[in-house]
Amino acid sequence: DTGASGSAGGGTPQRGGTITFGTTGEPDSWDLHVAASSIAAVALRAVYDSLVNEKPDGTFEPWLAKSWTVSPDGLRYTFTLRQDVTFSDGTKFNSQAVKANFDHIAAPATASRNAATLIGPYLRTETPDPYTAVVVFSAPYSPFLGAASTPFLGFHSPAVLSANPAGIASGGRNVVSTGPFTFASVQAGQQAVFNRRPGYAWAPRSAPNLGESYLDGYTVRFLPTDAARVGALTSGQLDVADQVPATSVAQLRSSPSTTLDSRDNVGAPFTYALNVTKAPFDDPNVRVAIQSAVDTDSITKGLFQGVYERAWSVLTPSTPGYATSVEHTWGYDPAKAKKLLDAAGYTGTDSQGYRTKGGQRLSVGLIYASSFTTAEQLNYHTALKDALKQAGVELVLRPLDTAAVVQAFSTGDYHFGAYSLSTPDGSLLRETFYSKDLPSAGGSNVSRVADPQLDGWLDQALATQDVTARDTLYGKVQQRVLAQAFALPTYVGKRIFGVQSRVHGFALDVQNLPHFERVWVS
Amino acid sequence: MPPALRFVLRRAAGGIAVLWGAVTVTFFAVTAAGGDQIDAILGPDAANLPGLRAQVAAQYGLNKPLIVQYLNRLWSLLHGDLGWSYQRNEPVARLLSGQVLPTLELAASAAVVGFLLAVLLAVATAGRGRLARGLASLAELLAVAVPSFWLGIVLLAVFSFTLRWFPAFGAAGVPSLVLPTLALALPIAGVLAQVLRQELELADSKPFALSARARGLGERTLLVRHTLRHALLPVTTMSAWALGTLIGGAVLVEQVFSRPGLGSLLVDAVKHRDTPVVSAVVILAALVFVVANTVADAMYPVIDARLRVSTT
Amino acid sequence: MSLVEVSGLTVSFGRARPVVRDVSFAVDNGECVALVGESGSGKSVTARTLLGLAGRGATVRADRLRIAGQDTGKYRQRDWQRVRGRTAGLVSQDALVSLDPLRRIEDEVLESVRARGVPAAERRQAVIDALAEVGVPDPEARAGQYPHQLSGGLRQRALIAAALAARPDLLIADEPTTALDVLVQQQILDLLGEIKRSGRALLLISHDLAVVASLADRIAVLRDGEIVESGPTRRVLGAPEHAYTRMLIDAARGRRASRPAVAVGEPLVEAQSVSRSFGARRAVAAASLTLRAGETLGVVGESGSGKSTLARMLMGLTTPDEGAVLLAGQPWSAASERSRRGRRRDIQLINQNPHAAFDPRFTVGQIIAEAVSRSPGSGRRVRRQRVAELLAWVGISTEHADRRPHQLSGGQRQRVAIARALAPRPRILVCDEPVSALDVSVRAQVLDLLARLQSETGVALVFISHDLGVVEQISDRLMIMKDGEVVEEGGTAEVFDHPQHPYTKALLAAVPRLSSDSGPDSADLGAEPADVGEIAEDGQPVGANRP
Amino acid sequence: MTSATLTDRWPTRRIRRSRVSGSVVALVISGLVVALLGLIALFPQWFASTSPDTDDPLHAFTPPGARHPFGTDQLGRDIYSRVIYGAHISVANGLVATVIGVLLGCLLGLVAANGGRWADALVMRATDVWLAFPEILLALLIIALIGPGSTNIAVAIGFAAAPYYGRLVRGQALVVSRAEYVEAARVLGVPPVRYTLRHVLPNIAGPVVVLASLGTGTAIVAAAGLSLLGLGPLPPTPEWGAMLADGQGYLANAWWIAVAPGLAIVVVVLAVTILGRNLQARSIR
Ligand SMILES: Nc1ncnc2c1ncn2[C@@H]1O[C@H](COP(=O)(O)OP(=O)(O)OP(=O)(O)O)[C@@H](O)[C@H]1O
Ligand SMILES: Nc1ncnc2c1ncn2[C@@H]1O[C@H](COP(=O)(O)OP(=O)(O)OP(=O)(O)O)[C@@H](O)[C@H]1O
Ligand SMILES: [Mg+2]
Ligand SMILES: [Mg+2]
Repeated sequence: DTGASGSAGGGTPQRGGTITFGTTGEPDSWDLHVAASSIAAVALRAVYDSLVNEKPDGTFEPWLAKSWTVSPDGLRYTFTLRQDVTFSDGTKFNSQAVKANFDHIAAPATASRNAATLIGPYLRTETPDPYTAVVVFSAPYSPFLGAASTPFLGFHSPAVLSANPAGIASGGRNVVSTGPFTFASVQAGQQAVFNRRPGYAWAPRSAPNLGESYLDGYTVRFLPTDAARVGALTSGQLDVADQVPATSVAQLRSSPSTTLDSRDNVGAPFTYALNVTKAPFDDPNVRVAIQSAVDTDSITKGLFQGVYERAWSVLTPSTPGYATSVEHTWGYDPAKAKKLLDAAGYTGTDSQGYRTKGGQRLSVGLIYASSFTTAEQLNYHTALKDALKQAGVELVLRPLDTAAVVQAFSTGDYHFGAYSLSTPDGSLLRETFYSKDLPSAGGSNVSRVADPQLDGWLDQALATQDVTARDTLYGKVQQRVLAQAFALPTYVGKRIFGVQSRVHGFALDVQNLPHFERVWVS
Repeated sequence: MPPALRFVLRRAAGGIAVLWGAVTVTFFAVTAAGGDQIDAILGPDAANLPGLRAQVAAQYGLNKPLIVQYLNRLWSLLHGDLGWSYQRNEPVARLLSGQVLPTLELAASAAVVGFLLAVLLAVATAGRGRLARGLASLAELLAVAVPSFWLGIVLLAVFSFTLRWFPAFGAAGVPSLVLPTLALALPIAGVLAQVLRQELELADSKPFALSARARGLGERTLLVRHTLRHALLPVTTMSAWALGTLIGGAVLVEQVFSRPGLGSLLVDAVKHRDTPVVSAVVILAALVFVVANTVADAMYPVIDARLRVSTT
Repeated sequence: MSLVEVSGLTVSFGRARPVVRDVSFAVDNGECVALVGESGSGKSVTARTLLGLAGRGATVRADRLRIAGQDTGKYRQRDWQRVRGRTAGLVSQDALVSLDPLRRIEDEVLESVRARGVPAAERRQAVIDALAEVGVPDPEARAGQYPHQLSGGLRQRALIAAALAARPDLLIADEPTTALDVLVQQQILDLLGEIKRSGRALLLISHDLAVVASLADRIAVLRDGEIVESGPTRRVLGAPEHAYTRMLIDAARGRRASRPAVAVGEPLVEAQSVSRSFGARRAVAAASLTLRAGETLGVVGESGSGKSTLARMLMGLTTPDEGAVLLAGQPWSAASERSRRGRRRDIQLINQNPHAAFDPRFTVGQIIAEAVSRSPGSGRRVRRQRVAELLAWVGISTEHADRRPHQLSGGQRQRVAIARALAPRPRILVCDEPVSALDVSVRAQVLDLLARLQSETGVALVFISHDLGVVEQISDRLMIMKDGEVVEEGGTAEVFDHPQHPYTKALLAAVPRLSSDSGPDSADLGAEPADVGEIAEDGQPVGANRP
Repeated sequence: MTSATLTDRWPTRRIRRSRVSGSVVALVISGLVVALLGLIALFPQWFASTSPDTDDPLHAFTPPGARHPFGTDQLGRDIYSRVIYGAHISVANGLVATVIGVLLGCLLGLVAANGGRWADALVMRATDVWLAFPEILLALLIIALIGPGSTNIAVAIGFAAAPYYGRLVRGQALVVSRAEYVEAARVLGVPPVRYTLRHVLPNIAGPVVVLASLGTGTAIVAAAGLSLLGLGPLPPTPEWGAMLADGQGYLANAWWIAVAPGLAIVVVVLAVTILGRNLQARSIR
């Protein structure tokens, strides 16, 4: 765990100063209830508070909620709220504010992209008194505490919500919340500026800084080009660079003025889902052949210069619920791929060296949204294409605009879909392999698996509050997914931050989000 | 009305007509090809929610007859309303206002640097010996052949990543302007220097240069009083071309240097098919072009008296 | 002490043969010396060398080159700058473009005034005076104008003013009248005469002996970079020693052709009071003419008088607004192009600028062959033979057949044009200024060729020119045009000897000619221009519509 | 008469003759280089050492050396071979764009020159508007409408360049059809079809060919630029602009990835430019 390490040391915190944080781009929306991208969460974590705080060990502690209880049927979460919390516009934080916000997330008009998923089978919020909020679900929803600890379920000021909810998306002074910083201004395509919120005093108990932030403010700069971000860090234009590319790690390590702070991604590694409803991926032989045809080890090592590890499972190793038992149960085996494809009937060869069956080329398509695909991912697509070509399988890359990707995902017109997801725990497996969680229903079951066995285990896992039992069930799921080759996990990305040595206390929480209120500069 | 004023007014009217044409063409091109405008507005997740489409169509006026949409567009453009960005959900005018300055800064500094470099190079080498002119024209040819975006990449690799003399990104202050300016200015300087030198030599070989020399004028006086003015005339003609190159080049150079500006905004908008932003930038460019052209046209008679009276 | 003393002057460019070789002459104070010779003979180079402006890459060697008594052998740029303007002023060759088009007249004159060291306060007046001195009317207003607002004559005057304003001891005038119309030419020659009388030395350069004869005290004849003959004007003109000088004198004197009586045949082409306007401008107004087999009709008029437009109407290339052209008695201008096409070979055209009339991609052989193939009954072999025949006839050797037009000299090009015009065996040949662009010696050859052509084939000629001397040599009848109208028509001798119209009179009077005893004292400079109105003082550039 | 025609604004038209590009030696060398490039573009397999898209991840980011003259990229592919194969795509892009531009331009120009006063006015005003958009921006707008990809880029660039050719063709057509040598053919009774074929078209074609050869260089650069913006062909296509875009991300640790394709562009553009200018110098005489 490198989360608290890195640049934590260095004497007593000093007040004052600002830092510049370079990230990969601009959020799709500054309204966390709407936004899909994690950049919004990174930039705004220090502007929003959550009901509860997830600690490094995976347990939760009070934050804006002093305490909470869950009804035995798992349908009702009752939060008792702190009474000293105010929004930066002066509005009091109370149960009405919770209700207004959660209703806003759930409302279809909000067109929420991430928060609506996080809030699960939300029914309503009851407000028996100003400081008690009861969140009611239509079905048991055990991941809710985890969800509530993310900034996506943070709180806008009710004043803003009633006056100008659409304006929140454009950021700046429209964003008003309870956190240790306020959103001062934003310049599209360039940067967003945040200032210290005076009088902040409701940090979670385990936080290193319980009061106002040390920094006067921080600036988030949007720098999509990896090279520019790294260059800016080395030249001192940035204090912290987000998402340092693996290929720059060696160079930055040798630089005395910067340190690196890295975390394995939590959630799903970069994974290719094989659409089992679409021929030839309805044939397990073909799927396993594909799985065996790709040398993820070498590709990952070369492309990322040994900085990233290859993935063994559809969860990353640091995700709660990861099953070490799947390691080394599958992998690159060209002979096996050959045998399986022969068995599947693809025995012919055409002029370009691709396998054929009945004169039909073995050709599959990979769809992706061109505007949301990073260079690293695109490189992996390219490598996959070549690896499959070696096995006689043609891979057609199909970059689409976002709407078309959504369309294809909902109709199932694709062979491969690629994703990497960040979710704090194994519940992700349900989202990605549960039969009802098809993309058209808002889920991420891109493999379109409808497997009674998986469904059964996942249902049980959802219902149980027993962590060990749940992890066992998740283990079974992972084993089956890989044995059936529903998906091809590739590499475990790392979130690598480059930090100037004058910056202290920069650390990521369990959700890989920075807490700027804990940072100070010398 | 004095002829000069009438001339300027006529040019201005022509410019406005061109601009109107540009707006019209963009509008109809966008509507003709833009069946997926609503998809673009709704974005990935909401695109398939049923009622929403009609709602959005109504909100953006996309349900009205084409001609009404067109007139609305003209009307709002007249009021400085450039439309609404689908992708960023913001007025385009506001989006642009934040990005115009860095681009302007870059284009202006590249224009000035390119022009000065060209004049220096041309004056220093015009009419010199074979070697000097050979070297100069080789340099110019190279400058012309090297694409500004690649030049930018090389400059970055050398001066920013290796030598660390200049920052790698951003639009803060003069240091961050140096490399992009060079990348943009050198190719233009190459072309301009070629033209300038040829025109200088051409003017120098004209009979009036001989008679000026025969009057006892020194070389420097001849350059300042006579030949340079002649050489600058075609450069004025080329200002429109240079401007187009500057704007086009800025888009790419900004991308290479991760500079904020219209370029990055535009490219982003193209990728997301945010047609209101794309057409606004394009129209803005056309506006700048038309204004610059009109100014250049109005400059001719100032520089060249032969064009003052229209005898034909 | 001579003002200019040159001996053994040799100028070369690069490694090529020297363009001026072993030239020696001298100009004394108050004297006028003329350098005469055809294009490319090295006149201008010699003149420029006297100012240290021989040109880029020039190598100048001389046994002696003294200006105002000083040896210029060791002169640097700075020393030359002192000589230029102050000791010797230059009125350079291309008068119409020798003033900077971007600057006012006064700015140009001012440069010289300043060089003379006139105090700032008096400069403006000095400029006006300089302009007035050379006879620029209303100098105050003219000073503020740009060259393009001045007629050719005024521009030439302004240029002379700019040269004189520095008060040079010597004025070098390089072809001061070449680009000007006859009447204006006369005025400028008068001005130069005045300058000479005021005691200034003149070095006058021209290709036309007649122009310099009246002014020069001594003449040097240059040919191919060498002085072939020099001496006092009277001697050179009266008793030329060199054959080349004699040819120049012949060309300048003009020879009335003693032509056989005109065979009066059927009218071949007839223009019946044709008119043509371009916009508001009347290019040709109610002109009539008749051309019969075997005769030559000369058409004369100054630039813009409508000669070419008339020719184009005869050719059926421009349709008359009014009137009609008949070809061999049949409608021609009124006929459709389709019906004309077959008859076109009967009437052919030779242009002033043959270069433009050849497709640059074609070789000489191809150009002729195209014309030949239009004539009937020609197999490939016959055609090739005919091409060779035609080229031989106009005196172009067969090796030139593979060249492209730009690889030929001006005279050769015009001959190729004639050969092409002859190919379809026309009955009428319209020649629009066929020799204007050619040198005197070449001009004579082409004119001879045309005369021979006519006597051998009996073709009828329409011969257009602005040069009376040329027309006189070749025409049976003359037509004088002014502003689109035919002002006079008649037999050549009749028109020359008894001109009726005042314009014709003025025109004839203005032609500098050599009488047998020409010299500075007896020069027949002609009378003052008769009442023909000021020419082109209206801001309309003279010669602007010349190709 | 007030301002030069817009065709004049294309700077290359103004460039008459420069020392470097004016000599016969330069003509021969640039001609040979262009021919070699043509060969490379047509038969990359003769020149490349390996296939352009075979990965060798374990040898990713190898600097230039004996085995890989231009080094390897992030997937261990041989950059030299990719540059060679890229010639095929980039040169094709430039040519397709130019052909589109020339065809469209010829259509416009001929309509304007021969279609009467109204057609002329209409076409000229249309090109006015057309030219008011900077080339790259117009191409971007078109791509925003028709989507990215190699072919679309070529179409967009060709479309954006068309008015330049249109103006040139119109001007040429007007000049040539009024030229005295065409008139001379008419005087000889040569029928219109024949003199148009023999004299008019070939003389229009000359300058168009010159401009097209210069324009090909411009088009190749523009196409690479648009690919650099990520609007080009799909990976692993070895298009030069796309390779530049790849390399841009690794400038700090593997500069050679971006350098090689850039150099290739420079060489091609230099060759066609020098060739074009020589042709021009020759045709202006
Ligand atoms: N700067 C120069 N460089 C090279 N050759 C030159 C230069 N100036 C003149 N010449 C050549 O020198 C020769 C003489 O030229 P010059 O101008 O003296 O002739 P000219 O007698 O004045 O003829 P024209 O009557 O046509 O003016 C010509 O062959 C010309 O081509
Ligand atoms: N195609 C045309 N369009 C407009 N004006 C014309 C045209 N052709 C001739 N003109 C005008 O008609 C008048 C007569 O021209 P034309 O060419 O017949 O004169 P010219 O006597 O041949 O003169 P030059 O000696 O200069 O050749 C001139 O003022 C000319 O400007
Ligand atoms: Mg001369
Ligand atoms: Mg004429």
